[in-house]
Amino acid sequence: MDFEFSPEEKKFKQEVHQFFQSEPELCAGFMEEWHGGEGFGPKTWALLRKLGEKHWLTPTWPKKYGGLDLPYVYYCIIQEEMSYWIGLYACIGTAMAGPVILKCGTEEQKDFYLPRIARGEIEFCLGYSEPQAGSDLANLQLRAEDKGDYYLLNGQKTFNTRCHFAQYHWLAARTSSEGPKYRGISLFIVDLKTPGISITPLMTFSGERTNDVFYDDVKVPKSSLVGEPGMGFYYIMEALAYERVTPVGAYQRLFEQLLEYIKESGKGSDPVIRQKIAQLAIELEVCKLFTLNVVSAQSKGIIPVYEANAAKIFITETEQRLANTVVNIFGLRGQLQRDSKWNVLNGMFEFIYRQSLTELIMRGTSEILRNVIAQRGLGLKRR
Amino acid sequence: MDFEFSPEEKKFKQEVHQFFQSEPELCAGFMEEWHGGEGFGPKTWALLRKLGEKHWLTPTWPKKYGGLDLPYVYYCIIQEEMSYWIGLYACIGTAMAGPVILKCGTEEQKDFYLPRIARGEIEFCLGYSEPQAGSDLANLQLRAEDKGDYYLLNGQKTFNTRCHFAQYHWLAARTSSEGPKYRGISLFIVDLKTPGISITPLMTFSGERTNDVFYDDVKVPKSSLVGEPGMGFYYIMEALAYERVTPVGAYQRLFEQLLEYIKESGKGSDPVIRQKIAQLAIELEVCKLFTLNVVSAQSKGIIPVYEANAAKIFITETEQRLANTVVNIFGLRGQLQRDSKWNVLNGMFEFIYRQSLTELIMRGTSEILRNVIAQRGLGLKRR
Amino acid sequence: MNLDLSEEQEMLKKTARDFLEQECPRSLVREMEQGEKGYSPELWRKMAELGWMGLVFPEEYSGMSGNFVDLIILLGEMGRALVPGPFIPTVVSSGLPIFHHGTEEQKGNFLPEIASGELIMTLALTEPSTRFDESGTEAKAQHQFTNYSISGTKLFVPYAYVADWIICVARAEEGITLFLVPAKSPGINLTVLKTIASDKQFEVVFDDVKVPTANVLGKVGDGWKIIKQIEEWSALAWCGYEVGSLQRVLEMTVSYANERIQFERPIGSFQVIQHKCADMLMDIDGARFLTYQAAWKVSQGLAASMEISMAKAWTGEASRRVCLSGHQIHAGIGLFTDYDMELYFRRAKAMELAFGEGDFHREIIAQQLGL
Amino acid sequence: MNLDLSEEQEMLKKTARDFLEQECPRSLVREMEQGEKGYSPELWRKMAELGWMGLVFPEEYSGMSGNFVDLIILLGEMGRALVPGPFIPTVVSSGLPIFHHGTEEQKGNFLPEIASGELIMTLALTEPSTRFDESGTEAKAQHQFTNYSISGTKLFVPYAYVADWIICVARAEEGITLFLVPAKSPGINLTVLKTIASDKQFEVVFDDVKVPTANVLGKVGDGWKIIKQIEEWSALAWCGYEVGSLQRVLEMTVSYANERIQFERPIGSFQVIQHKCADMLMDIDGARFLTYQAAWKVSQGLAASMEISMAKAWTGEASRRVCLSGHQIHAGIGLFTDYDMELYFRRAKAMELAFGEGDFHREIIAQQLGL
Repeated sequence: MDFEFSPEEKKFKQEVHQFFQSEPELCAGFMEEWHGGEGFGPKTWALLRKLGEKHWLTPTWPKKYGGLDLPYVYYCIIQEEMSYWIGLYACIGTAMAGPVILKCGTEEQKDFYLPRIARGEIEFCLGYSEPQAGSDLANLQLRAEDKGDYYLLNGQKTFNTRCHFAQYHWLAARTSSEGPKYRGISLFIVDLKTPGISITPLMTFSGERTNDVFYDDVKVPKSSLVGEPGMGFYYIMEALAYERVTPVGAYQRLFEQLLEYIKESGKGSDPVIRQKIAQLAIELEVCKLFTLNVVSAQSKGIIPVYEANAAKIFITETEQRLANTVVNIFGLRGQLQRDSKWNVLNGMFEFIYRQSLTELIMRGTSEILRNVIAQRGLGLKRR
Repeated sequence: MDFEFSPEEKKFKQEVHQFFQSEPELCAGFMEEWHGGEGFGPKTWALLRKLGEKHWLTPTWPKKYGGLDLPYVYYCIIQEEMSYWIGLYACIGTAMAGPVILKCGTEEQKDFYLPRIARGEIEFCLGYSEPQAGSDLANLQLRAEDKGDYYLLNGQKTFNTRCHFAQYHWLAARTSSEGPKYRGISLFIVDLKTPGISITPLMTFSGERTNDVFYDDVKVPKSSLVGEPGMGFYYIMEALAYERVTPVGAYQRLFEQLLEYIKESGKGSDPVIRQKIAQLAIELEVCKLFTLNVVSAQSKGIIPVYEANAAKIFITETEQRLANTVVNIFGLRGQLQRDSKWNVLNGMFEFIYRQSLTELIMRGTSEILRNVIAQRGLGLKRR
Repeated sequence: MNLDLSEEQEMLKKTARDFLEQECPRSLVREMEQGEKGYSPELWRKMAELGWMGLVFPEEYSGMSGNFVDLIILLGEMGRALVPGPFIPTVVSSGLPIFHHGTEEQKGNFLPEIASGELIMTLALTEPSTRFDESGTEAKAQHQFTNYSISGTKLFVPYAYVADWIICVARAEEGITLFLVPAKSPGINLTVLKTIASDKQFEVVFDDVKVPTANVLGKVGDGWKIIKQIEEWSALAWCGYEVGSLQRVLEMTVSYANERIQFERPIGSFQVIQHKCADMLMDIDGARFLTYQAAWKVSQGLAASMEISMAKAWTGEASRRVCLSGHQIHAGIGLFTDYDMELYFRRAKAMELAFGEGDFHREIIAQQLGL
Repeated sequence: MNLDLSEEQEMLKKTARDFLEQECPRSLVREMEQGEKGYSPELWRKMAELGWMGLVFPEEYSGMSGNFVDLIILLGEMGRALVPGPFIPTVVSSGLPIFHHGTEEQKGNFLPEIASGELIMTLALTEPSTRFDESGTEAKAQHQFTNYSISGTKLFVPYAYVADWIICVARAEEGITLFLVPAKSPGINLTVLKTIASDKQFEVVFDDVKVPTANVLGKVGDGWKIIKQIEEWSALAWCGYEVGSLQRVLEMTVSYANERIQFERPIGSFQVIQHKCADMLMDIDGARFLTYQAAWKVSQGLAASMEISMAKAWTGEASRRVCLSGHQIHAGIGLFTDYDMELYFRRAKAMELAFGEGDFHREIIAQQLGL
């Protein structure tokens, strides 16, 4: 048992920490673009490329594809630091698409996509959700017809968040309507500039842009298919398994800022507020430990299904409670937004109070994840 | 809209209040017997008879059966006062069996049972639950075979709380196994001294005695049947409808005692404790209002199904929170029981901390009741 | 004992609902968030024609002699429709104190104009400390011959931009005093604050603003009593508004849950969704009963400080739970700005903070309990 | 970074579980609740033979040189089986402070006897104020030649009736001091307290009880530092015990939910039951991780005050939530005294209160955070 990193890991963490510390402008620019709601902009791409230069976007990948062949824990260290410094901790390319390509892609796909992902040059956008396929993903209807030379794609995706700046769509489409629904799904990589694709913005109320994506007789080459046809649902699940860690660095940093404010404002002498801050500290510690537990398991090659779900639920629900508690501690000024006079801590907690609702729903609602914990983690019967 | 009682009602409430106030010994004796876990004893019977003399056990019944022909709200006033002074607010005879007899019983049954119920001479015991029929009451298996001259009863009841001191069993038994389960159930009044009935104590961990009741070839006369055969499930539901009010007098009295203790002990200056006490006050107020709402509806002859369930859930869950909060405010001494040196407020909150679990489960678990609120109160679909 | 509305109240409710369903679609609500004024003068005029602004004032002031319960019923419907605008600041935070504490002249000047919809008023109370108690008022009012000169910074002044008059709370030599200040007086400076609800609250800086002594509302130095009343009335008014909002959230959620199919069944048939909805219902019922009870007490002239604080603490916290459950059940679609759910979520937080959140009111309750 | 137990620790855990399943059935637990002693001398002896009482002491004192994590693992198994008896008072609240602060002679006298199971000890700290801080100690120790005379009333002294020695905390002229007092000394009077867990806690009245100066543990007047350590260690020990208990509650509940049929299906297939179980699991995982982290820090000699308070606050509150859900799912059957569920529910409350409930520990955390 060891709740700390090894000396080498600590040293590496320090190195990553210092890198971000030395790039205040890029970090600030990144945050501005990301929290501005439009997603990756020039500052973000610049920062990703710098990380790519150090091979820190894909530290566990083989060196030939731009990685460092490092153990899994190094990846988590980088994620925690990214979360701490810039809030974002993963790209779809590095965390979901890349690993599946690495495992199931053709040699051509590997050579074409992986090095560019590792260098921070390209990004993917998840193409899963549809109007009638949210939690019930297997119900997706976007059709991919095998036309011999190519696939013909028709249908609609929704809530596809990065499509307006990513180069590629990581698309789940129905190639067969025979048999169980989840067996007729295949996975494709689609260049988003392909004719017939149209992207319509959808704005969330935390100011984040996401998109409807329409496929209207879109032709994609056969080489777009990832892995075996009909195996898409399994690849999706597998990709999720790579992306099970929910780093808490961002919350720790927020908590540090909050603590400083509480001390400076004199509110720290209020016994009721002391109780609330202490309770938040406990909950954030539990978040951290849930994450460590997942990292610890993944480091050993174990896929911690229920543990990762528990971490996701607990962390996102804590985030909402945290934001609510803090907004109320701030009182009337708690309602003031980032760009308002008289806001507190730059309005970050007001922003998170809204934005946390997205977190609660993305990557599986708390309801669906609790079902999984009960049935797979505890063995409760389905009927 | 009027959140208070009318002047006449207030006067009546005052009268009932003074009655209990003038009987400290009987009240104390009652509490001792009831919280001692054995249920009705000599003091309880004596108090019930005194109430019976005033016709306050059955104020809404016709005068010919021992009532006062008063509006429903007077019954609720008495219940609140009983709850406030002695914790118990209803007998099975007065609140569930009696009203069904009044509505569906034969003239002989009415003449035989009702006046004795009204005088506080007899009590009934609910005979519903069985080992395999808890929430799923329609699944009950105790068989009543029509043998021409009599019914022959065989089977087991469990969790039948008042059987060791009540004179009669208000028994739900299966008279038919054809058709839907809930249609084969009939209701009987069984003299608990009938040969073949054996009663085995079960002790709950709040020290309350309840019972297993075994029927082994028990013969009961045909006249034991209440209403139509096969209609038992409906009568049970109807009887529940009479007994939908959950008075909160007992909690209000506890809260008054608590408040006094908090003031005297000096704990009232602790801002954290002030918050907790205030929150309990709010929740108890909501309890009171939920109950008023049910009374207000029933007074107009409306059966407030979802409202009564909401009241039951909220009140019993509040009771548990209340007890927990107070035990913790008391600190180490919170764990001390009624008969222990150094206990606080006679250990009542420790007792309620345990006893509230029974309340949460009796008369429908919170889970079942929430299903009903959702489906019948809000119209959510069953499938 | 009777928790029902009277026939007249049912009628008021129905009229209001029908009117607002027609006249205040959610598209208008969003439009008002974007605009400078934050309210629709046309809708305001129509509401005035229905007599809403004068609902609680006597007929002699062109009012309808309604009581606080009537007001809460109306506010519930306004909350249901999320009617934006300075109704509570004008009628509750300004009109009621003028009615109860104004001189005959003040009443005659202000109330009929409020009732006719011609006058918009607001309250400048909170300062940067955002304290709700007396010590929070640091703005100064200096007596100079027949005038007072007011200086200080006020925050969270609703709809100051469109207000004709501001009731400004300031500290005269004799103590806290309320002043009726023309909103366009020289020395007043406005900056809009960007709030979670985009509901047009302002920083209002008073820099040597002169008002005649006749513009004092109530007694000089004795203003805090009035402020406490205003705080209570306004808190309760917001409860009424929010109860209506939450009822609408529940209806939207139940209807979405019954329509949305996943895993080949309506998600409303999943037990967890059902129980969340049941809990929403209980939260809302609790809020409604507490709010009506407090309003009934106010309408009867009974002391209601504790009941109002109970209503405000509960409603504020229940509103967050209810909106959160509503969002969880709506999942993805609820996040979008073309769906109504998020409007209710954002406003719930603004309402919760207005005139004190839970801890503030629990402390009042503790005091009322004699702790 | 590795949250797993070592092979040796897994072995300790397995041995303890197998042993206790055999030797400490719940019938024994109930029997001990009824008896005067509150523990089974036979089971105590067998546990000692397995080396458990000496687990955390060095071999020179007949111990096994285990660390605090090992202790927590063992306590988890004891909590799972609800082992009654003075293990924590003897080993954690008494043995550990003797080991860390005793003289060589004291260590030589006490530790081997503790390790061999021959000696039962307990701690007399709390007084009627039930305060956990220094001001709570009002018992007096008067220096008289080579003796101290101790007088005062101590509450919640576990297993005082069967203890051979009591560590009594009293106020000497120089300040708080710890005294090793033979439990049968003249002037000591015991009254059993009836607790929710029936776990044999006592009022112990010291009336002019004489102990030689050599019986001071640590420095005269400097005892509060030791008490703080004892409080932390004991709080953490109870967390370890409770984590094991809660794990068992969850297992019992899941297995009951999968077996109990209502409405023609196992109740464990109802989504609400599933979600309750999922929440129980998260509560328990949180408690376990916090507890292990704190124990690991203690075992590494790192400062762990904040981590211990986090563990104690969370575990205490989680234990109530978990047991309550367990009871809700067991419904009727869980209420009976021949079913195990209620044992866990009652003990959870006793554990929660022992060495500070949530608010107390949150205040410590606030201090540790620099507030």
